[in-house]
Amino acid sequence: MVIALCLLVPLCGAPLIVAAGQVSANLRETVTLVTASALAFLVWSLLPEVMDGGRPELFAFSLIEPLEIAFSVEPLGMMFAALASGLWIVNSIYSIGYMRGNQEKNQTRFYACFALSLFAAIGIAFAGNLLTLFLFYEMLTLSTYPLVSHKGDQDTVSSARIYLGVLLTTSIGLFLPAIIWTYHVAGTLDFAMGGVLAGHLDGPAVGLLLGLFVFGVGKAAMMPVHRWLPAAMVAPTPVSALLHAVAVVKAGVFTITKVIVYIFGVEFLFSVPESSWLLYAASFTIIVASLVALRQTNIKRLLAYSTIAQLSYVIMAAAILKPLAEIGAAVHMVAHAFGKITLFFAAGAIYVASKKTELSQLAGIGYRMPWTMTAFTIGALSMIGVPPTAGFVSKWFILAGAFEASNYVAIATIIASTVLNAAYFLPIVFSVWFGKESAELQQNDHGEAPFAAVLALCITGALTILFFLFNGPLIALERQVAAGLP
Amino acid sequence: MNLFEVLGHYNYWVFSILLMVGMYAVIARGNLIKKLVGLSIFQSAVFLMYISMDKVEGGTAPILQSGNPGQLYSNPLPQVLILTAIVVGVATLALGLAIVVRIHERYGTIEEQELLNAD
Amino acid sequence: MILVGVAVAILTTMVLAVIRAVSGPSIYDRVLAANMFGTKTVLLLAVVSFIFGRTDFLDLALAYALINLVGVLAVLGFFESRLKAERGRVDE
Amino acid sequence: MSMDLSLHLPILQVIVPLLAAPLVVLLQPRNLAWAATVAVCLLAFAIALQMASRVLLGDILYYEVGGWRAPFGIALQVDAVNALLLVVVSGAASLAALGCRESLFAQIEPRRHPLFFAAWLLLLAGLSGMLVSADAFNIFVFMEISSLASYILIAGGPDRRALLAVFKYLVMGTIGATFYLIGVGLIYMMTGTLNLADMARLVPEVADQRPVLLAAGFITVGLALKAALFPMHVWLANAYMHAPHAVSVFLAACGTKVAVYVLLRIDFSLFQAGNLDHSIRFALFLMPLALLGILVCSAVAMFEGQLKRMLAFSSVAQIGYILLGASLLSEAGLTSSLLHMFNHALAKSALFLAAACLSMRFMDLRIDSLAGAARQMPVTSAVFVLGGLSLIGVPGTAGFVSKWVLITALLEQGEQGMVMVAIVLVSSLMAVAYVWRTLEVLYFKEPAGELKFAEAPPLMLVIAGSAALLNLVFGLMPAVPLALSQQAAQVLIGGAP
Amino acid sequence: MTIIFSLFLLTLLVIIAIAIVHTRNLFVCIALMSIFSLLMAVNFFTLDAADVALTEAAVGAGVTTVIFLTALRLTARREKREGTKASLLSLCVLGITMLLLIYATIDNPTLGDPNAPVHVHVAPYYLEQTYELMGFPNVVTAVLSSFRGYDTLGEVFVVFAAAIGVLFILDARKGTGPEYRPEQAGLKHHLIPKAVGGLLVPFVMLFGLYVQFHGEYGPGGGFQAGAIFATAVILFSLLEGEQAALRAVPRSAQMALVVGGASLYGFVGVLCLLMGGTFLDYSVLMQDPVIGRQVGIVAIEAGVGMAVCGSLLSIYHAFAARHPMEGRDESV
Repeated sequence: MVIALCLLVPLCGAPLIVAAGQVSANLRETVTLVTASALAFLVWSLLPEVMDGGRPELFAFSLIEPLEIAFSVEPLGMMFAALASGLWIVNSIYSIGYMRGNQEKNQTRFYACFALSLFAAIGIAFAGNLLTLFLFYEMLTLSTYPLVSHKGDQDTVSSARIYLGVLLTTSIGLFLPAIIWTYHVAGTLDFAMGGVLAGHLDGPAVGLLLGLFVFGVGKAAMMPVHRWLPAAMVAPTPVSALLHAVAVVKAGVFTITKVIVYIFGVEFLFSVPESSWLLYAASFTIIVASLVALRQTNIKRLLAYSTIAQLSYVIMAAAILKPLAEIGAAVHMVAHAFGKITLFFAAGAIYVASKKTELSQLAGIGYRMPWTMTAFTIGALSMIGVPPTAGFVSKWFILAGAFEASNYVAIATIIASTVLNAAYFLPIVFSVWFGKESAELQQNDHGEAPFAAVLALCITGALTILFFLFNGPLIALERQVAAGLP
Repeated sequence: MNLFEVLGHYNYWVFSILLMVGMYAVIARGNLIKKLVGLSIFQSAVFLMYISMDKVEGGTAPILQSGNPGQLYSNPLPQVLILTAIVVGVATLALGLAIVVRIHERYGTIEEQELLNAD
Repeated sequence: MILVGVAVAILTTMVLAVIRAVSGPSIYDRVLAANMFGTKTVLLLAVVSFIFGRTDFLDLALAYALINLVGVLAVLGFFESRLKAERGRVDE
Repeated sequence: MSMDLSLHLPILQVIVPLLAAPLVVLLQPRNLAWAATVAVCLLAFAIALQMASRVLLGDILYYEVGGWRAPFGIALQVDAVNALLLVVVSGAASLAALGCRESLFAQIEPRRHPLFFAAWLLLLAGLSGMLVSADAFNIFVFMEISSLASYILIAGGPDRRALLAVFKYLVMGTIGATFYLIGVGLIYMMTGTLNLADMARLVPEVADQRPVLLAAGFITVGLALKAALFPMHVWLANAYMHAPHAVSVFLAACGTKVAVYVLLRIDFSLFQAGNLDHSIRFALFLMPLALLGILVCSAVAMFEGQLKRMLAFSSVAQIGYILLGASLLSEAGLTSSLLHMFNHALAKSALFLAAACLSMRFMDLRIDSLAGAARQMPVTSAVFVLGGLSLIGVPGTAGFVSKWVLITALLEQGEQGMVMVAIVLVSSLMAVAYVWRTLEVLYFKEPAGELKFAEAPPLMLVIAGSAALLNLVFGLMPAVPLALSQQAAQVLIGGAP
Repeated sequence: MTIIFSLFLLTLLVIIAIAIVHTRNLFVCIALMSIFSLLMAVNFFTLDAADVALTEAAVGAGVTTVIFLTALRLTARREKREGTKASLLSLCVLGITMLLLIYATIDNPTLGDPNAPVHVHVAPYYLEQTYELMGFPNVVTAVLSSFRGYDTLGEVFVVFAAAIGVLFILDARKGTGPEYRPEQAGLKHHLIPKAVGGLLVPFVMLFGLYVQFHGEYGPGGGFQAGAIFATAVILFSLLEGEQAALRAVPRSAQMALVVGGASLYGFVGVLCLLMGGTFLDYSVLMQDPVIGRQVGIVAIEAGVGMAVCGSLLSIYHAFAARHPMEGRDESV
């Protein structure tokens, strides 16, 4: 029942937003906020039951025997839904400030599509089987396209086409065959604890199927299917936040984690050496993406490559196949979300206030925008994994998992990437606070971004720190996933 | 196989030849009316095939003669079918000609190559 | 037997008509050949009905004769209108 | 006068529209001919539904015209194989006539309405007649009625290129029908009967004789021509493109599928039952052509600039899916094939209805010229989206169900099947590309001038909307068509005509 | 005997067909087509298909030629030169196909073989039962109008479709464009055609009626009668001009014939259905099934005759009454 409401609220929110948009901008934004709050309330109300080991289910209907559209809430999905719905509120607040501050056009379409993409994200989170997940996965791709191409000029549209092309091609060309293959060998697509493939498949085929899944889920941005993410930087900042923190890339790594845990089964994968390539591939992506990030001069592009690296953290963590690492994977999704959304909000706030987009222009900006840059600093520290930020918690778990597995590749990767992260974030932080504004920039007099934007980024910045202190419930929740693993 | 058996298939050979002659006019000729003429020949070939199978040696047209109880009659069924097919052929032809007339009115030509170049 | 002889004779003249119709050279030759061919058909039909002993089919021959006439008239009408159209064009 | 009309349903399905046609010619005022046509189409639709419901319960409706028992007279038979298609045909006729009212009135002068609608009913009657008939020659007669009627309807297109398209269609259609006639003649020559059941009984005795093999060839090629199987599809694209929009809706939904039905019915009941080699030959002929058709025509559709031509090429590709399923010769394959006929009809009618709606506001249906149409016509665009999703085969839409069944059937074939699955997926990707291209223009391209909200007339919108929703309904609840298709596949595999 | 005739006539047929395809003058082509049709008809006659022979002659050689000529008047007279490459290729392909076809027909039953499957399965039933069931001797008519009456119904509607199609495409129903009114239309100013032709018109009509109502006993029936009747009117129109013919049989009357004929056929069928039989089961029309069938057959043959006559006439007039300059595009 609650699940159905969770899906209906954003779905009905979209037309309501459109209708409200005909009346006035204020009403439209009120509707957005109300919808977001209602959704968050509903999702969070499911939390106690799941924490107690309950698995609320909703059977929608059956397509063809035995294919069905069904929903089931388990810890991973719960966490993803709670994260997405919670951040939607913050993001909406931020959007109001950003969109008004930038005087963007087509704002109604923007808010409506946002609601739709949240609908898709919740659907992904609560999907009870691969088919349902796939359906909402595609819906998410489609509903974010208008957001990415929001600006509507030639460059934007061609970048948005790359976004759409990569995501659709990989999902239909690889993900769908993987689903069909799974169905063909296992006879079911339901997510089940311990996986459904054990005993149906062995040897290189497992590695191949895993590959189809990992690269088919383009949203997880494993190299070489990461091209869409930098391309999507043309989107307005709230959309980037949606992509990087709230829904899209999270949906990708969430899907992969879910496939590893509930379709393959951790134990089964562990027993098949052919599947170990995933760890190496993820490590490769982490290192290479970090190196590329090091060379970026544009703030948002740098953040994009940082995201690619961080996503592979999650995949690598999941691929370590140890209980602590699985928890780390889940926690890292949340930790990265808080940190990255803060960074994006800050980047957007800088853009709204001063139209600056390049790293070189940031010198000394900390004194003009103290709130923003404080939050930015917290986010950067969280990316590196410095306590007391959220990033530390998740890295800790992953590292612990890697030690448990005696997986030296993973350990080395984590250490190397932490060094690289520090190498590209710390100079920025340094120059923001201690750099000197160049002469021409001094004439561009500006202060903080609109209040709504600053409020939002302060909230997320605070959350990044608070998560370090109060992460117990989440870890308790995710322990359920790891329970019973070797 | 004696001579009569070989010659007894002559109708079917002619059927094949006419079929291909008609087809040739349809495919290789550029004039639309010529194509319709070809189509007509093409269909006539089929009529010939059907009618050829109705014949019974020593038989006569299937209109019963009261005086001859032992009389053999040819098969009426293919005749009925071909009656229908002839009418169908004429109907198609008339429709085709109407279209050709309209094409000539609106394009000023009924040569395939010129029509293709026109649009 | 005489009927068969007649039939063969008619068939021969039909062949001649066809030769004229195919080889031309002028259009009038062909039209005339076509008309003649129609006439031969009527005759052949009559003879064949006698050979097969189904004289009740003679009315078919009648129909052929009538249709042949209409065909010729249609051809003439065609020429007439062609001629007029061409003349009209010259006048303009 | 006590009589049970339900006994006469099979013949009523044909003669209701057939006999209404001459009466419609007499109706001159402009709305009257249309209204009468719609009424008759709906009546035919009701009859088809009634029969389908009885077939679903396991009935086979059998009817002997003129009271002569088969094989001496002509018999009609409605079973699972044709019941679903009868619903499609009569449904498409009703939907197109209802949903394109304004478009028709804009494209056909009122003076010509009575003739046009008479031809419309003749097309419906011809297609229904082909479907219900259990007599090989009778199928030819009704094939010709439907062909002539469709030539007339297409020639009603406003552009002069419609005439060229229809001439090509006429020539190829006649060749196809004549080939079929030759094939029937050859079988008749060897068996002495025209009744399909009787033929099925007698053909195995002479199955290895050359005329029967020749007949199989002629019938397959002839019907493939009619069905626009690649590469015999050249007539189709321009015919659909230049036809009046209503006619495109009608024909795209069911025009070629009836020919596919005849092909399957005759092939499975006559040739495959009697000749083991034949099934291999049939598969070897159809499968490569179907696969090539899927790939080539999807690719052509990707680069086609005209909306309706693009949809037409996609139709040819979809015919490929239908025949690919059939060429597997398995129950699952046939199920997918029959189900796809139904589902594709749903998707294509929604798409062409959307095109008709668009044409009410946009003179030119080149894709590029539709920029920003979604702002002007949001409902129409939404219909297009739904239809497009169904065409792609997105889960939740009707198109997915049949594609899924097809893929399952392909996987049963082992390694070879895997390759074909890959082709199906690649072509789905192409479908994404060509559907998306249009959607992008509709939704995200800046219009040249200021566009105000101006939707198509309400009736058209309502019908187009319901057609689109049907895609969802049958995507989410495919039980009935699926059950009928499964029954039909069993009937066909069983060899009973 | 038959084989000898066939050898002769069919060889001529092939020659004519090749000549037809070869000639570039479309008018000659049509003239040869009429020879082709006549030859075909004679062939049918020697193959014992008297009814088909009559139809082929009336429809194929008569009406088709006339319609071709009227269409030719509205289009071009000569075919232009076309590319030879494609035609050479198709010639080869078609030649090979032809040889294959000939090879494949070797298994066909020999011409006239009384034991061929066609002669032993369904046909004997018709030959044996017709007299008993229908009370008249023409088996072809019996099969056409009763055993396979449903096919014939379809055929009537094919003709109907052709008529409405031609009218629709040429849009001639209300005479939109300039009506074709040459001052001296027709051949009435030529003495011989007028004298002979004018005399013949009533006889042709009479003959048409005879064919219509004698159809149960000799070759003939609705189709042939309709075609012959239409021929008579066409003859009249050739002699007296389009206008006179249209005055005699106006367009509305032609349409009424088409609609009436088709409806009559359908009506009889539905009547059978309403009286408790199946569709087109005439035996229920009267107390005595044989009489009932005869009544039904006469009625539907009348319907066929009307529909065919009306259709052919409206098709003919749609072409013949059209001005060569009518409906032109400005651009052309």
